[in-house]
Amino acid sequence: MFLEVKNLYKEFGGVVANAGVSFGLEKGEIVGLIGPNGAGKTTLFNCIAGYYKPTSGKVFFKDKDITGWPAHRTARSGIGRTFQIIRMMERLTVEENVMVGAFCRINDRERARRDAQEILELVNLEEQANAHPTELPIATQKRIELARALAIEPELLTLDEIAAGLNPLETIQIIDTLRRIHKEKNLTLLLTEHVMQFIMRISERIIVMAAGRKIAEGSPQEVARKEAVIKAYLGEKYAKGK
Amino acid sequence: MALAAEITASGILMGSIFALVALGLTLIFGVMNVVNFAHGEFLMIGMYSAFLISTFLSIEPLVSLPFVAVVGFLLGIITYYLLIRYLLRGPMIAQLFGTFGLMLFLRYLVMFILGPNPRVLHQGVLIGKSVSLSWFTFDISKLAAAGFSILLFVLVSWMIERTKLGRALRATSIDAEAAGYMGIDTEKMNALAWGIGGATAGIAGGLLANFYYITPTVGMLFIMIAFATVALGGFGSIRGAFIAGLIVGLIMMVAGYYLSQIKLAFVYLAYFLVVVLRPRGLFGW
Amino acid sequence: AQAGSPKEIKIGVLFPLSGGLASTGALIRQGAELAADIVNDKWPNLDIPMAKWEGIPSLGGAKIKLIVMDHRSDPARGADLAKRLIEDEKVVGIMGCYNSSVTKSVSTVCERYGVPMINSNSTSPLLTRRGYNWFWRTTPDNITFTVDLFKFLEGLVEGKVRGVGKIPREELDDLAIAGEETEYGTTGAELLKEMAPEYGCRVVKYILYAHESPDLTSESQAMQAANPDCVLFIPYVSDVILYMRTFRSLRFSPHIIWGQDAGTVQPDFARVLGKDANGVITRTVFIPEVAIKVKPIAAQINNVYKERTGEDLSGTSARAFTGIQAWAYVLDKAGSTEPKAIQKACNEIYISPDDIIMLWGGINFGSTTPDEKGQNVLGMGMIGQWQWKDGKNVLEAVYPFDYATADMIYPFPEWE
Amino acid sequence: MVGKMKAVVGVLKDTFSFNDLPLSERIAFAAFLVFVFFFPWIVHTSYPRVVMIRFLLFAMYGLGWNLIGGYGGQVDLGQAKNVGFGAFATALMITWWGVPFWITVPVGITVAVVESFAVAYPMFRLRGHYFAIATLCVALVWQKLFLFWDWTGGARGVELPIKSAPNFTYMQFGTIGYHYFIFALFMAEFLFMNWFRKSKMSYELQAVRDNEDAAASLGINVTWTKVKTYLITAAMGAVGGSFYAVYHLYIDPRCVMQLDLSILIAMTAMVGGAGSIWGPILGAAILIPLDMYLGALLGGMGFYGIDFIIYALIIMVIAAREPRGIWGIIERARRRGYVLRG
Amino acid sequence: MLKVNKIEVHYGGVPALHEVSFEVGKGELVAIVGANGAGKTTTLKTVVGALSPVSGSIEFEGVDITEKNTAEVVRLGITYVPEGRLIFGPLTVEENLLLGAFTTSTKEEIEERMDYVHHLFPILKERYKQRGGTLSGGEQQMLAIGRALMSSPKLLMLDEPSLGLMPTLVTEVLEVVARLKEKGNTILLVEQNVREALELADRGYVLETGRVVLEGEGKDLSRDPHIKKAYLGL
Ligand SMILES: Nc1ncnc2c1ncn2[C@@H]1O[C@H](COP(=O)(O)OP(=O)(O)OP(=O)(O)O)[C@@H](O)[C@H]1O
Ligand SMILES: Nc1ncnc2c1ncn2[C@@H]1O[C@H](COP(=O)(O)OP(=O)(O)OP(=O)(O)O)[C@@H](O)[C@H]1O
Ligand SMILES: [Mg+2]
Ligand SMILES: [Mg+2]
Repeated sequence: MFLEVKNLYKEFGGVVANAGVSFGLEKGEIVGLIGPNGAGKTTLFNCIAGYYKPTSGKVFFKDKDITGWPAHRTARSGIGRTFQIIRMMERLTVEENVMVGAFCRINDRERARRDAQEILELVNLEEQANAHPTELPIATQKRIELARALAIEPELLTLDEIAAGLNPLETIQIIDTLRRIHKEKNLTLLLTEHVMQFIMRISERIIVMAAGRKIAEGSPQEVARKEAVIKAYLGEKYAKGK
Repeated sequence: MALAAEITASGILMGSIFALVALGLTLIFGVMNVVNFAHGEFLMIGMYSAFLISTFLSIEPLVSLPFVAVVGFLLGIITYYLLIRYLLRGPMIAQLFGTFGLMLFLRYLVMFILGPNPRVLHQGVLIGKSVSLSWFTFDISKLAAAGFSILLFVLVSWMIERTKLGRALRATSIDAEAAGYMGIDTEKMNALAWGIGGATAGIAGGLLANFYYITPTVGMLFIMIAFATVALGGFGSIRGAFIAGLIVGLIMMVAGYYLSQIKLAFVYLAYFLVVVLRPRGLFGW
Repeated sequence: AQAGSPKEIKIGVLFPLSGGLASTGALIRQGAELAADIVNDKWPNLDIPMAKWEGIPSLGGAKIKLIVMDHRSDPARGADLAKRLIEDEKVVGIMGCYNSSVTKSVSTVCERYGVPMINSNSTSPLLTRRGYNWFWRTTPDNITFTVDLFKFLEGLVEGKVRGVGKIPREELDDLAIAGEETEYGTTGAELLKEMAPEYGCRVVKYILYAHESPDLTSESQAMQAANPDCVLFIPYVSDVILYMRTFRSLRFSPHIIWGQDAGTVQPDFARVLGKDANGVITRTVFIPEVAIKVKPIAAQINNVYKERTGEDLSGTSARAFTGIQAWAYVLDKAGSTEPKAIQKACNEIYISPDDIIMLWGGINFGSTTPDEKGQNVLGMGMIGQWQWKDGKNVLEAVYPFDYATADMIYPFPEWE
Repeated sequence: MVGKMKAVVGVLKDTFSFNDLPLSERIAFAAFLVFVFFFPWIVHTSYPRVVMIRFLLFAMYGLGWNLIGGYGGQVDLGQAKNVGFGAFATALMITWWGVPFWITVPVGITVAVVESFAVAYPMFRLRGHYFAIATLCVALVWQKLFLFWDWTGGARGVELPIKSAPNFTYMQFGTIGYHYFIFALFMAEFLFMNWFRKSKMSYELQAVRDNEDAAASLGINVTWTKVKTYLITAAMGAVGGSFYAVYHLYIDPRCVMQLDLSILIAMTAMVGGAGSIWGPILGAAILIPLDMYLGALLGGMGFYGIDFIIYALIIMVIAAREPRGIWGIIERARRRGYVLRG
Repeated sequence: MLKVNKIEVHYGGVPALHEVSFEVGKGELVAIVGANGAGKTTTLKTVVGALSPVSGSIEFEGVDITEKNTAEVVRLGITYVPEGRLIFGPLTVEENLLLGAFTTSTKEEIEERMDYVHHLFPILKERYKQRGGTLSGGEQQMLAIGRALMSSPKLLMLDEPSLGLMPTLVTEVLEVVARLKEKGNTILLVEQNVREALELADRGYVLETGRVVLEGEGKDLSRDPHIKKAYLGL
């Protein structure tokens, strides 16, 4: 198994954000993670990437136990991520933001710059290379996050609401970009998103969480038909709309 | 045993006075999150105001307290509008050197106008009087200052934690933009915080004048202690500052008794150790 | 005088004129300026020789010009300013610096440049023990003052002090020492501690304290608990004021409270504490009451000073006065502004006791001990006591015994 | 082998090349270097030379502080303790054992680095104001200890033995000699900074400054990056301290470990503009002469504190008008449209 | 009610809005749509006084508010739900909500609205004493909306209220908006759910690179071929 989460618990004071989540990813998969607000998705991402120490449970990545590794270590071992609430290095330019990512692998400034430029092209940001991120619209900043995460050349990329705030056309564009990247870079993607046009289209498999637990798993079509999922998450209207 | 009681008593007494001295800073630095190196100078101006008002108008120093509070309030407001407002637009470090400049400015302005010589208040109902218990002699003026300290702390912490105004103040310091969207006039809130901070510093100065000497440089004796107190208590916590004040007072008394020369080092060390164990201070956010 | 002698002789004066010692600096400045004015102008009413000079006689009446600078108690700044004074202002010599630490760094510069420096106000014994060729000190150092203290205590035991009978030794032999932790305070306190046993005294409490301390309660309590007969301070002014107020609030009154000059001798100390200063004794080099009685010129100069500043001369300002006076005499003797000539003059100078305002035997930098260099051997200390009379404090002499101007208040009065 | 050579050449190139900077800056800096180099021959009076030495010393302090404070965004108010370590190491070793200056420097650096390492980990759990106050407290604890300890000279300080100048073992010279001495030290530190600002570490540090979570997601060990920087800053402070000792030949804990020194060092970098290589130089060029001349010209005039009042007013005006320092003005003029959000 | 007249807004000299004009009538629900970076947020921020226009004017109920600061504008009755939530992180959910009611006074009103918000977003009640900053992204968005509902604005401006909300809640929030409108509230809505927003709205404006390029009835716009192509990808 490429990534395996085993019976993961995470508590904050009284709040149990993850209550025994288990699932696995195969290499090269694109897996969507959905669930109501506060279901524990971001918390789960944070546990995988080492921002939180799980209360109990294990995380294996490429058969290594990475539970409790600090964030920079998981990043170096090949897990890239973006943040739901954007985190920019605002005093660096867009290009420099991405270069910092490239420095994770290489020590050569010029090569880092070249890599950064390539990646920016990949996500259609080459024109904004010398701007400062906070001058740019939020959706653009999300793409910078994506570029930055790509720069460390991860094998697993976890994307937290990368399409939030995009209109339907832009959503389609980002799906294309992600698919292209997925193919070119031979990535494994784990995404969470509330925009259904996005998640249903891009995911090969979907995991549904609610109240800190996994409640369903399967192909997008299967999941969308499940009573529990409709009730807890999608709503009648969405189900009917389909 | 009697010794322990004596040291504890004077530690608590001085501790509440340190807390009083730090109260204004708790508000400005702790709650509003602005560094103010000139806090000691606010205190000093409070002391001078009390001295000048009481001496030249021949009023009882306690009666002059409201006037001193007004002086401190105005000083705070003026400082805010002329300086701090602009500093807030920059990074945190700008506050540091801006208020450091203010500190020098106020200190030497007073020296320029009133001269460098120390002064002391001689007339007043509290001055020079003590109550003696078998094991300890209380200086009444210190006792009064400690009493005011508790009173003001209760008042200010109630204001910050329970009232709408306090909520607005905290909101302003956390995110001025968002506070604006709530309809809070952030400029006014900041100015008010500085005004109240200045007023409490003024009152502290007015009370200190009853038992302390007054020189233009007296502020520098207190500023570091005040910073350590606020930080030890934890940012945003008014109660924390009071308890921290007591702790600082006790440390100073015990260390001062046995190893005076490095008693301040113990205070700083205590801050360092506490914060290493609890990065947010004793009661901070 | 040679042809082409200068019209003006610049002397660099370095003192702390800001920060916590600003008020002390102010006193020094006033004393020094008065001396320079007396040398430069005609003062028919003063019976001191230099009042008739109108400039330095052997230099064709050249006037002394003081270039005063503020070293802010910072040794580095003192050294930098000394370079400015020496090289840019082309001063003939330097006078300064009060804080012993700054005196050290400035004298190092002077030594480097071969420029004479006369020190009037620093009392750390070490300063004249460095074998420097360009450093002289007019004021007695702490050793003299400390010996004075112990002689005074012995005098009390022997019944030599005016107005006090024989005091049993047991009433005086437990000492508490509180020194301010700077160069001045530390060395002063150590000296006291070292010399106490020689005079049969015990140190029951030894404290070094920080003058930046916002509170001195526990230090006072610690002293009180040790139950000493004498409390001996080596303080600056603000901290000793705080001590006295704390003593009062603790109702702590030892038999003797003595201060090693700097803090206790200043007019501010007496003015600020008012009645509370009553009975504090201080070592000093100048007491106006004595001056009036035994030294007419001192009284005259004290009057001029008082006219100018509204206060009597104090140990602090009188020493600065004498420092500049020594400079004037040295220059006159040298007859030249060449450093070598001044060096020679310094080493050979003798100023008669009649010419100075101090009770000293005069000024001669012969050094009292072999490892010393440039120390005035004729200096002498005094001990005065603040006495509250008619609504103000008067510094009365109690030592040397022959010069006593009033009955000593003994013991230190109980607090009301 | 070839790879190694290439890396070395790369480092050297980065150290000495200023090609990435605009021509105007390069010209201005060259002019500055020429000016400083010939300064003792242009100006023959002593005080300006002394001020120049102090300026170079503070520019150097500022460059060092700029690492942690500017590039790292950690407001360190305890640099004086490192200056003190350097100064005391040099002063004590020279007075006790007559050890040559150049051997005392690495010792001073080692002391500063080891101490900084010991306090760094707990300290970097703190952020913002907390960190600032903690650094300040640690530095004050050291000052108190040095005042307390007898074996370091306590409050009495340490006087270094005077040697006949010029003396290259104990580095004692006339004013001109010291000028070139500090100029060389300054240049060494400046070139190091020139290399540093282009290095991987500089980018990582700035990433950490701007957003620690994001930095960690890019494989940067946040704490270690800060600690490393803190250590380099400490080392640079210690070098300045060593110079101070042989320059003034007298030190005590009040002059080399004072709170005011820490703040002045931070201010030097900030007034000029933190996080830019020119910032500390600009800041020192403004603050030091201002302070030294106001003090010398007005300090003794008898108006108490007038020099401080003017100095303080100027600082306040700079802080209020340009909270990002002088360099902020220049940068903003250059990059119109970049809106700073505070 | 709100009249925006040819406002031009710059960021440090770079123009973001060019002569943008629009109107919101009393009781109307007006939607503004546009691509990323079109200037929607900029427009709302300018109205609320957080940015000031270089030229042009803004009028609210006949009062010129162009030069007024945010607090004044909010006091006049305009409430803004900012993009990016801007929750007071260290404050509790309760305190955040109470701050929303800063401009209103009576206890009863506050309690009543608090109940309404709790009814709308039950999770906020559960998390009453939790610090705002530790809420999940969607919970924060609920808090931001709830906070705005604590005031009684004459004009409510919502900047992408559905951002990060789960589908059931997106529907619900849009329903709430519709209900508010029915109750007579005036609303200015910025949404990326272009179709739903326009269908709900009385009128809509389309912003592109800082210019109003289209305006009209909401339903008409949602069927406009340009919209379909440029925003819905159909
Ligand atoms: N530091 C914390 N302290 C207390 N509770 C927390 C903390 N962090 C998260 N929680 C709670 O844990 C729960 C899960 O949060 P999480 O952010 O993982 O949700 P999510 O699934 O990502 O939701 P969303 O879709 O809204 O982003 C939430 O109810 C949140 O309030
Ligand atoms: N702080 C800023 N500094 C400089 N330019 C800015 C700033 N904020 C926004 N801009 C620019 O102004 C333009 C309009 O941005 P705005 O945020 O108003 O767009 P928007 O329509 O709300 O987009 P989004 O869908 O991302 O919310 C964008 O091109 C953006 O780059
Ligand atoms: Mg989430
Ligand atoms: Mg927007």
